[in-house]
Amino acid sequence: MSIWKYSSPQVFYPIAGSMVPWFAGAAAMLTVLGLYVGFFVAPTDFQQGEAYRIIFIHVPAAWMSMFIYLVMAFWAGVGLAFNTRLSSMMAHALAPTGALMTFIALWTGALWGRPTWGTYWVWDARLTSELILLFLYIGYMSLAAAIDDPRRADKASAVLALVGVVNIPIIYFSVQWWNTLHQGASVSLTRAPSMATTMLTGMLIMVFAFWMYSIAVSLVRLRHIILERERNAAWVTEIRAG
Amino acid sequence: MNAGLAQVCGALIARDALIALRRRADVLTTFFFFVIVVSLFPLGVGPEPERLREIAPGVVWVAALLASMLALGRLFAADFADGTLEQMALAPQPLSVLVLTKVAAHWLTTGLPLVVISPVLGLQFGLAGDALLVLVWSLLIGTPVLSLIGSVGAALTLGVRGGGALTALLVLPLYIPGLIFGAGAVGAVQAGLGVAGHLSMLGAILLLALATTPWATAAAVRIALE
Amino acid sequence: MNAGLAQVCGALIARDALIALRRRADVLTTFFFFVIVVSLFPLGVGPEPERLREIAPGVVWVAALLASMLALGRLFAADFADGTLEQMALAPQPLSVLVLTKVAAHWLTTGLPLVVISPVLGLQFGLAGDALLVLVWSLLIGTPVLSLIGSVGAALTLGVRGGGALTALLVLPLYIPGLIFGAGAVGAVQAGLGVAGHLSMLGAILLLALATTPWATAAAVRIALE
Amino acid sequence: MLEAIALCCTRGERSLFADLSFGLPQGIALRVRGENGSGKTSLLRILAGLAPAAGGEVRWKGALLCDLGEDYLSQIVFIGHANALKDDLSAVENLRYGLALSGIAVAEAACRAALAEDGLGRIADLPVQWLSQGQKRRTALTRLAFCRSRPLWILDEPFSALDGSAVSRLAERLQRHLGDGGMVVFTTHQEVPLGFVTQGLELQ
Amino acid sequence: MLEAIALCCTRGERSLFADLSFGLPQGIALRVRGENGSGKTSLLRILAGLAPAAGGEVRWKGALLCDLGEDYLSQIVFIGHANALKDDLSAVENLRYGLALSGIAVAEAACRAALAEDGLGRIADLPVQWLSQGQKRRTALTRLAFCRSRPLWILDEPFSALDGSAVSRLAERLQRHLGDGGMVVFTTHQEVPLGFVTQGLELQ
Ligand code: HEM
Ligand SMILES: Nc1ncnc2c1ncn2[C@@H]1O[C@H](COP(=O)(O)OP(=O)(O)OP(=O)(O)O)[C@@H](O)[C@H]1O
Ligand SMILES: Nc1ncnc2c1ncn2[C@@H]1O[C@H](COP(=O)(O)OP(=O)(O)OP(=O)(O)O)[C@@H](O)[C@H]1O
Ligand SMILES: [Mg+2]
Ligand SMILES: [Mg+2]
Repeated sequence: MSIWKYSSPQVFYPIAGSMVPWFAGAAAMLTVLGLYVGFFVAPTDFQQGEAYRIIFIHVPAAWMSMFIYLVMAFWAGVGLAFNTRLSSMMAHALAPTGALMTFIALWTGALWGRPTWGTYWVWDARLTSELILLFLYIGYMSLAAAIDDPRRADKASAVLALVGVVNIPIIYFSVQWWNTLHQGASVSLTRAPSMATTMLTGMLIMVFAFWMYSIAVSLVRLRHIILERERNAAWVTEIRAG
Repeated sequence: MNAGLAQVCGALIARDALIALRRRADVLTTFFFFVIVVSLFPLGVGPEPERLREIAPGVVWVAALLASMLALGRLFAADFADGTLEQMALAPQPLSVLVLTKVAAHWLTTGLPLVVISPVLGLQFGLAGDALLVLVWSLLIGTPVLSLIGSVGAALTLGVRGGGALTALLVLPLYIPGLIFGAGAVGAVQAGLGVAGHLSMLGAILLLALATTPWATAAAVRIALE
Repeated sequence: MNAGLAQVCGALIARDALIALRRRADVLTTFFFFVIVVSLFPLGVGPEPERLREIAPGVVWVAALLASMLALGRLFAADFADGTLEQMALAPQPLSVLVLTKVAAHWLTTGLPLVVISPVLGLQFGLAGDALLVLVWSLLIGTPVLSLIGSVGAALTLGVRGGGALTALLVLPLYIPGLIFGAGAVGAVQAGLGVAGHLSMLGAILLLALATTPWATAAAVRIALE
Repeated sequence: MLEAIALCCTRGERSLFADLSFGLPQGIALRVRGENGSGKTSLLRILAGLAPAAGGEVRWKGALLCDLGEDYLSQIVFIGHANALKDDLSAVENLRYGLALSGIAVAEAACRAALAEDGLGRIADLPVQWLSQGQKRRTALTRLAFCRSRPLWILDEPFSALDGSAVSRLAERLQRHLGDGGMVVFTTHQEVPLGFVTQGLELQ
Repeated sequence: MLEAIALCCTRGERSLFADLSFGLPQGIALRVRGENGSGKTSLLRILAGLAPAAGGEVRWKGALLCDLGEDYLSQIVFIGHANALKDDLSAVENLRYGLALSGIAVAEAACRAALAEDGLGRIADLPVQWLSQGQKRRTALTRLAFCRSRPLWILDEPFSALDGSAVSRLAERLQRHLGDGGMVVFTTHQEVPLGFVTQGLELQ
């Protein structure tokens, strides 16, 4: 009971509300700090000059894109197993942020590719699998959107999310697999070692910044979903009233 | 109280647009299907930019072909199953016009989006500026042809289980001229040749399709209803 | 008088086979669709033999992918519409097994024919003997994977309008690993490399799919029936 | 007004009915009776011009259907076994666009009112796919409220899935239509209390 | 045998019925009444275990449905609005495979005999898509002839589209089943002459 009580939208709604400012604040501060380290402290890269600084956006976004999917699938699965409405709503709240992160990773990556590879897009395994991830997020959201009955939408999209989890390891290891197919060298990996500690710290700070941001935004979205779903519940109408 | 032809067609478009809106997912999926299919090829064919650039026009066009073919399933099938088509045939307006209207609405929701996104996909395959432009033009003239021809196939296979695949079988061959001239145009500009010839051929095909297919489709619909 | 699981599954396969027989058109169309799509590419891409040989594995595999995806429409949709699926869910046998049986029947009528014809198409693209052999093997292991993964998508989109395209959107991304290893195997043998790695990866994927998808599909079916 | 002369209908090798003749004057309802599979639906579809007869002819005001074409279609309403409703649209939208399709322009408010009158007020805005069997049927039948200007109504099993009150409401509507000099051709297996006399046509 | 305890059913925001309780002893037929959209079909689907109830529980011989799972399914027959017939198969084939699917193996001859008994002899080999509305429904109902060993029959609008003789034949079949100690839960809007007393359940 003690834990389960938080699985009630009514209980969680105000809690989420009170948490949002903290995460938002943390996100803001970390972003400022991270960008400062990234753009003023971290030295210019001897190979790439300034272009490499995209890494401070790119890598955090890329990591979050994968991490968020796992979390989303987890909550969706919980919702499917225990029929807890809140966890399904949580999954739905996470999806758009995950898609956004994926998109940012793709976008910044593409921008980065221009100076380093001389082209916006290469059918490198990592790029491709990241693209698949984007498609999965889109599929998840489209399926949820295509079904009118919320309860059915929750369950159906949950099944999809769980099946899609298979793709995450694929993203991570696709590099090796691809190399066994074609010799398209994945820049991401080769560059990783040659990374100055300041870069690394700046990058990690940005990772936490993105993390906080994702949580904050998801919570806000979650509150909207709760209001939308529970709109005839007594407590919601009270909130609306006062 | 009795409405004129224009009004009826207006209502028909409005209705289909509304359904498309309700089923946003629907419209988007044709769109994403197109994107995904195009993206599949580099995976199968391998990432060499040079080779990709060469096959780009063919791939994009074939993908457009398949996407608009998949979308045909939504052109009449549902209306047939739930009896709406029956009511259309009973409407005191020429069926061919009503059919044409439906096809137009269908193109707006399925064909047009493909045209809009095509440049991005072209970029992925490393097409140059002028090639991109021609690609867009060829699709802009070509996709309506696909919808028109497709409508005949869709109507012919009404009430036949597995219609989807059968439609494919019927219409794909008819799509081929469009494919040849469409992809040909892009290929030509890549090879530094003129494209006017190809595009005007496409235009001619479009006019021909506009003039003939509505009647054929209407006839096919009536047959399906007998 | 009460029949065991084996008997029920037998009846299910017999029934689907009989329907496929009545609807020969259906089976043939998936098949011809495959053939046509593959044959479209030389038209779009141009006739250079060298280039064709290079893109052959990718094209054949993508076509197989699209063909078996198109066929998904026939996997559950009809049974759902006419209430048969309801009866399946009410059958006193584990639904996941029944589902698996249906997928098997589906593969026999849609996947297998593709495997059988693939060498001919490979020849069209000028593939060498060993490459042809690998192509057949890769498809033989790969197409069941496509059917299994597809079944999840098909079940998830039951009763959802625009099912066809939505299914595509859901399953195509999941098909990609299969595509990579399948086409990769053929590419590898063309490049004179070993193929054991690719094929065993495909096999692993098949086992994974066999172990997991039936449950997912069964769950999706139950959800659709609620 | 409506005349059938020596109609024949064959399905496959089987002949359902042969040289069937009848006339339907204004203000009269024709109830087509017959056991399952006797050919009622087939007959109604022929009368609506949806399917051709194997033999014989159908005349409207003395002219052949095939000659009249759209002029005839603007005189009739046909509601078959299928409801012709779009699952994704609400009852109101379905009614509105359904009517527009058959050339009758109606304001949304009017549709809403008509639905409310038929006791469908509270579900008027739900997607039809959520409605119950009977609610769907009733939504399909509501269009009749706007078709009083069309003399000939052809209804196949209109009462199926309707609850008691809906049945009597429909019966009244038919009666009113007949009173206005309209004509109704319908089939039903249920013994429904009709407030009007019907001319029977037995198929076997 | 069958017990419903404080069942609730909500669709969207709407609650169809709440805290509905009843018990069904052997040999009794339960007729679920209610106007269109009152929740009859929803209730029947819950009883068949196809849809979960929003609240409350269903017990069979004292055990919960969810615990019984397939043991329960092998005790019931459910025939809904949909006929579960394959258009491309003949009536015989449909009957045979339909039964096999629900775990009842029957010889073709037996199926043919059963169809003939229900007056469908001459159309037994036509593809179902050619059959008339009522013939389809009757084909679907014929499976009951082989389900006498299953105590609980759940039938949604079984009489719809049936002609007079078919209705009485079905009524007799139900009566016989009840006589054998079976149970029937059904809905119908028609006033059909049933040869047995039914326990009524009114939904509003
Ligand atoms: C659209 C293009 C790109 C995409 C989709 C993409 C995707 C990803 C993903 C998913 C990751 C995180 C996975 C991991 O850390 O193993 C990642 C990390 C990384 N990417 Fe990219 N990338 C792209 C382009 C680039 C480019 C052009 C560069 C540099 C020239 C680059 C450099 C890196 C680096 C250094 C990492 C961190 C690797 C590590 O330390 O783990 N990426 N990228
Ligand atoms: N191809 C065919 N070969 C033989 N008989 C056919 C064929 N197609 C249809 N039929 C028969 O034609 C009849 C169709 O009749 P119809 O649907 O008009 O019946 P109905 O009077 O409407 O019956 P119901 O009361 O059940 O609606 C059925 O008896 C059917 O068996
Ligand atoms: N998502 C939803 N939101 C609101 N109401 C809904 C929703 N889904 C279904 N309903 C309502 O639930 C009811 C479904 O009832 P059901 O189909 O069980 O009726 P029924 O008693 O079988 O009616 P009939 O006699 O017409 O068959 C309908 O009134 C329908 O309007
Ligand atoms: Mg009939
Ligand atoms: Mg009902």
